Amino acid sequence: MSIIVDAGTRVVIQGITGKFGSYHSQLMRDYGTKVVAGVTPGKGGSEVGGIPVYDSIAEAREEQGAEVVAVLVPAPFVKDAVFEAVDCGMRLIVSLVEGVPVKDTMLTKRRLSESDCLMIGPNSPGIITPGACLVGFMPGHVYLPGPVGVVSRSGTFSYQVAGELTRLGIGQSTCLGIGGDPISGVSFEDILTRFQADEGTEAIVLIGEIGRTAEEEAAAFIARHVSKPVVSIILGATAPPGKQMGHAGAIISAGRGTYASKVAALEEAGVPVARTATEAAHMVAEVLRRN
Amino acid sequence: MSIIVDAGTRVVIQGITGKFGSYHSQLMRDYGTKVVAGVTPGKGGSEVGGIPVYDSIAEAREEQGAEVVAVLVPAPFVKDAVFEAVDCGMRLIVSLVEGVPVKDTMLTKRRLSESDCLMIGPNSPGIITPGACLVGFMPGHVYLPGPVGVVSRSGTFSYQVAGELTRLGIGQSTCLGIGGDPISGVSFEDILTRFQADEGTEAIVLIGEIGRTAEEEAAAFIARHVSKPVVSIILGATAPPGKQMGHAGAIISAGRGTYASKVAALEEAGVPVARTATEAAHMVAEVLRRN
Amino acid sequence: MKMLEYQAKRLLAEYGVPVPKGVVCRAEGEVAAAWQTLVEPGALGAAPQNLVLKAQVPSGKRGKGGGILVARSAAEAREAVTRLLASEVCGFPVPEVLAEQQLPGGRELYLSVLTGTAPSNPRPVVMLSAEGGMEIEDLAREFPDSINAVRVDPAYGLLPYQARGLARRAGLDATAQAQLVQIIAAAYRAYWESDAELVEINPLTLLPTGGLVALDAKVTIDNAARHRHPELEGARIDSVETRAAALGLSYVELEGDIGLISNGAGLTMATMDHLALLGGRPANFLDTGERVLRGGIPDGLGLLLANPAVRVVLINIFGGGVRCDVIAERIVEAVRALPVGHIPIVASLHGRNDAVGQEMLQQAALPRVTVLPTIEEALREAVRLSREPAPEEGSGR
Amino acid sequence: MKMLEYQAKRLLAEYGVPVPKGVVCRAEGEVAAAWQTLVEPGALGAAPQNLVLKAQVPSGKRGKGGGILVARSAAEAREAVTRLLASEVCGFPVPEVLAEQQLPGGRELYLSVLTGTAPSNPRPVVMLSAEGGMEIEDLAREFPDSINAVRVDPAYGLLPYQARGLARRAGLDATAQAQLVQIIAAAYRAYWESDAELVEINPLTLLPTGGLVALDAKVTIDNAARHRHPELEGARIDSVETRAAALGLSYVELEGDIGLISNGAGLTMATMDHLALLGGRPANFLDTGERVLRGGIPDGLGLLLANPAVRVVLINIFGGGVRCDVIAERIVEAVRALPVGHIPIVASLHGRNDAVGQEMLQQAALPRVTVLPTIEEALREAVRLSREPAPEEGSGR
Repeated sequence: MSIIVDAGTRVVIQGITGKFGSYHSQLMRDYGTKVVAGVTPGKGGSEVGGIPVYDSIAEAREEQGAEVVAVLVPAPFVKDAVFEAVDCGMRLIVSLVEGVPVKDTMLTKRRLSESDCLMIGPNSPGIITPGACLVGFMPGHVYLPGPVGVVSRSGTFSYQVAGELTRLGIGQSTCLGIGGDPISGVSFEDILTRFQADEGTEAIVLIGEIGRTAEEEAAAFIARHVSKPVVSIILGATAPPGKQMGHAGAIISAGRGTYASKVAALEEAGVPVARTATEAAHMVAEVLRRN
Repeated sequence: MSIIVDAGTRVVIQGITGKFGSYHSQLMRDYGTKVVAGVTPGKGGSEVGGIPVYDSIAEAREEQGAEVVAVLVPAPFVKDAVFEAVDCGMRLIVSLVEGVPVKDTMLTKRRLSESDCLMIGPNSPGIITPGACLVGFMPGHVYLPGPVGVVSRSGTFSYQVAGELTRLGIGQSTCLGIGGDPISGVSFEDILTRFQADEGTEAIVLIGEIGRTAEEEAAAFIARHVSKPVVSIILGATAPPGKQMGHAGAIISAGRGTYASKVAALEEAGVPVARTATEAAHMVAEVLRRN
Repeated sequence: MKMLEYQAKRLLAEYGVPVPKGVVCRAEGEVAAAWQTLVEPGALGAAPQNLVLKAQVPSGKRGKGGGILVARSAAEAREAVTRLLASEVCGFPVPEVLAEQQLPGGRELYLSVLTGTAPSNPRPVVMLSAEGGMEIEDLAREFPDSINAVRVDPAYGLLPYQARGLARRAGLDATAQAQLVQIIAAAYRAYWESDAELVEINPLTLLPTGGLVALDAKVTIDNAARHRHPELEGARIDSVETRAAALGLSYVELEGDIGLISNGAGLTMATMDHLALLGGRPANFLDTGERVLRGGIPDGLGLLLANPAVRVVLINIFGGGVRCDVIAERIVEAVRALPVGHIPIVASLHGRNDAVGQEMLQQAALPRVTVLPTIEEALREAVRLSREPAPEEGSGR
Repeated sequence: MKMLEYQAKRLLAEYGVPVPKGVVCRAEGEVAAAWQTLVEPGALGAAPQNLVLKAQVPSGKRGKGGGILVARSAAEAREAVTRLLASEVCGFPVPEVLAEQQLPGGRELYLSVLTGTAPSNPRPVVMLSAEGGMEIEDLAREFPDSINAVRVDPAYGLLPYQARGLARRAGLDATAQAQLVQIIAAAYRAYWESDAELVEINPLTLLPTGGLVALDAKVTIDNAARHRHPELEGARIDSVETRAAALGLSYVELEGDIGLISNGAGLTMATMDHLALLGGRPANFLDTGERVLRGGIPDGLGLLLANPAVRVVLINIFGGGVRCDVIAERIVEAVRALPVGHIPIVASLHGRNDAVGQEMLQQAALPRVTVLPTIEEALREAVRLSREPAPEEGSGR
């Protein structure tokens, strides 16, 4: 069991003929993902490694039944790609590129709120249901099918956490990064709701970061709506206040979104907070043993 | 019985301290309308003829329970007034001013589609439920309570039609003008639906104009959804094609929205088309006799 | 407000739409300089250079109306401009002539952005046809499949994927297609930022050298938005219609002999229609709109009496917000201020305070004004007067 | 990208926000002209004229840091500028000094527009406080009731009624209130059209003569949107951070001695946190982001080795899309290209193809590089090395 993507998910790669796009579509295919189409305006009719390329997402949807778009176009073009995907009725957008202007994401999110489409990202590492479907950058061999859902603001660190879980023999139902930008599509709450409802998920790992208040809000949500055990880790315990850590990522200022406030909120919601990936994995093992 | 406004309707006048606004708020009050407040930014705390004035619609709503806004500010400020009214949850906006930029109305309408608020206008003569409530410019003495609903794109000509009905002793349930601009808030269909559902309305007069296709669409709607008798009149039989008649009003071009196409559509829907106001009134009398 | 061709092209060029090089000539003496600027440097290589001279009038049919001439020499150009400036094209005088380099012909496309008024969801519409050079109505009839359109959500504007989707169907090579995407985006921006009702580029021509150029362009600006565009003030066209518009009145000149003043576009059309039913022929459509009290009556009378075709004036007012007694006052003042004349005036006043207003007009006992109690009687009287032989009074116009 | 004060004021002035008259001095010689332009004409009447000289550094605390001086004569001004240009304020060198007319004091307001990031409904937020002149954090603590905010729907922009609603609560007279409405609208437009993350005017001062003036201003532009704003290119601040940003890297200098290169902001923070748990002190935060393959390793090493505080470099990469064997190659190339030096490097490579990558690094047998199988071991080794006494090798820095 899993959330959002599974072995039947049909994916179109927006930007497939770029170096980045063709490389990653190959990796996803190697993992077993049904990459059924690619899109590059002006390259319709060609193919990349046997995958048919179209001029528009609408055509990829029409002709190949694609329902999920992985966005791998350069950052300045992401807004257009996402609007196209929403307008033509795609179910899910996985927006993988970093460096998307925040204003573009704000408008994108406004548009998404008028539709039923879900967006993961931007600046997301993607989503993986181990053994079934990878839409993103995750190193597949690090993952193992199993009962733990992982949701993260960080990309690479979430791979490390998954790797630690796998090292302990603990598999994952679905792992995804909601994206490291100031504004993201799906929220922690959206994903927690789905993990809570998913029969295949027995425990949840939530990886947060300093800055903003997404973790505080997630903690309040967990207290009210999540009965499954949750383990968390917050990155940036030692980051100095007022400094921006990473492209458009974490920034703390003035008591909002500090490490301490996040840890306090989570602990109050009954969520233990680990300090390292290894510690988090061991906490999950413990939690699963108890259940 | 009536639609949209009745004796209990509580109205706030946006732009009440202007010459236009104060004059019309007095006329509406004289007719019996519950004008409970006025709004003019910067004039909050004053009053106009005993009507309290506020700085914002939100305050007028809060303090006087206003639910309907009559917009009487100069045309360049109408967009702002309408957004304010929608944002603070008013039920109905009657936008009376002519000369509102079409782009403003387009954006306004986009905003309205995201809310439950109804807008009549812009460039509407208003709405009147004879003997109960007038929000607009109609000359009240011309109207008589009774069983005929009147919906019109024209302003002054609709007064004439009401006058002809009244001369024959036929009263009106509610009369309103949807506005003469290229883009209007409520459509003929919105109003026809309400007249069809209103127990007090036994027959409907639809006053159309050349240009655009609102009448053709109304005809198709009547054929399917309106069982009450409808009488119509289309203005502009003799207007030369390609010329713009009135501020932002009727323009015919290229077979779209011609007099002939509208008359044909209405007659096909079983709606007789009168040629003059007097003829329309007599047709209504006939229709009511038959029922 | 309809812009003239050169005004429309100037606007589009500011947004990045390629247009032919051109110079506006307002007098014969300016032609030589235009010829030098546009032709002598041989800007288009060794090909023989012609100049196209286009009368700047707001009509789409000026080609057939003799308003477009081609000159192969400076002398021919001077002669053509002189001829055009002295002529009338499609009923308009020609104060300005646009001199443009004649470009080699090529495939012609059609592109426009206009305000879609579908009641349920009014939005800007971008239309592109792989065929061009004819009116959109003819295109729609002859090549309906060639026309593609996208609707734009005004909250977000035209998106690049929409422009690409249109451009893709024009059957151009990759370079021209990419240029077309830019032109579509530029036309949309020009439309949106100028509060236009219509931006039309027709033909949008593919030159043999590969580039796309707007050979002709029409732009109509929403009159109601003019206050936001002081930069477009220079773009007004002087005509009776615009002079009326400047007075806040809607005026359209027609073929008949009954001068008509009414308040509200619908009532004015209704009055025209009714006059026609009674055998009358309106000379114009004059809607005072809400200026019925603010100069509408005297300004309207002034416009009508300046039209030699008018044989009778009909004032048909239905007072809603405005009171008929106040209107009656305005009519009395306006008529008293007129020069003594022989054009009779029929007045019909209804609505708020109509009994008072009618009474006041009667009392004023103006010799040229007839007041009648019902609209139908007033219309019949106006038609009757329009058929009377012209009186032979001493005072001329 | 944080703009300097004068850059921010120039931007805001373009949108119609009133700012004090000022001149930027980059050398002592420019002060005399500034004095003449700003003071000698007695622009503010007969009052004695002072000049305020402000060090242009990207810190909100430069007032306390000695970065703001007042001069009562041309000589004082020259002296002050000379002093500032030679000093360091809040840790920054001072390449530029803004000379401004000193305006008479008055009530101080606070105004800002920033990107609200509430997950469910992220929107621009306009904040106004009737108190100003202190940091917003202090305002929020001391005068929480003085702060009002409105959220703007990005589909429609800030509406005048929203600006009026804010301005009304500032307790100004009608004229100043009307001016405040204009300033709020201008600040919003500047924010939106420049892709800003923050526009802050603090204090927004009410002069005794009645007008509002932006005495100080901060503008931060979204780095990701810089490609849309060539007009802002001149506004970059030169610092290690911006040099790193120009290389596509995120770099923040810290106080410790372990130079850290990692890929991804989260992983980099996690590594910092873990180092701290083990008793280590990172000298910096260096996130290669997706440039881990495109120059991230050599550029990052270059930046770190230029920092004299760094005693050991830790490279902690977790390969997702990128393959560890390719990263290993890059590390080998980069290290071989370095000048011979005594700074040890500890590498931890995990993720895609990690076994191959680790093996390759081992095989390369680089004398200064240690490769360890787990992240924890690598971190421990880096901490250990950071505590060793500095070696006495011949090659200095």
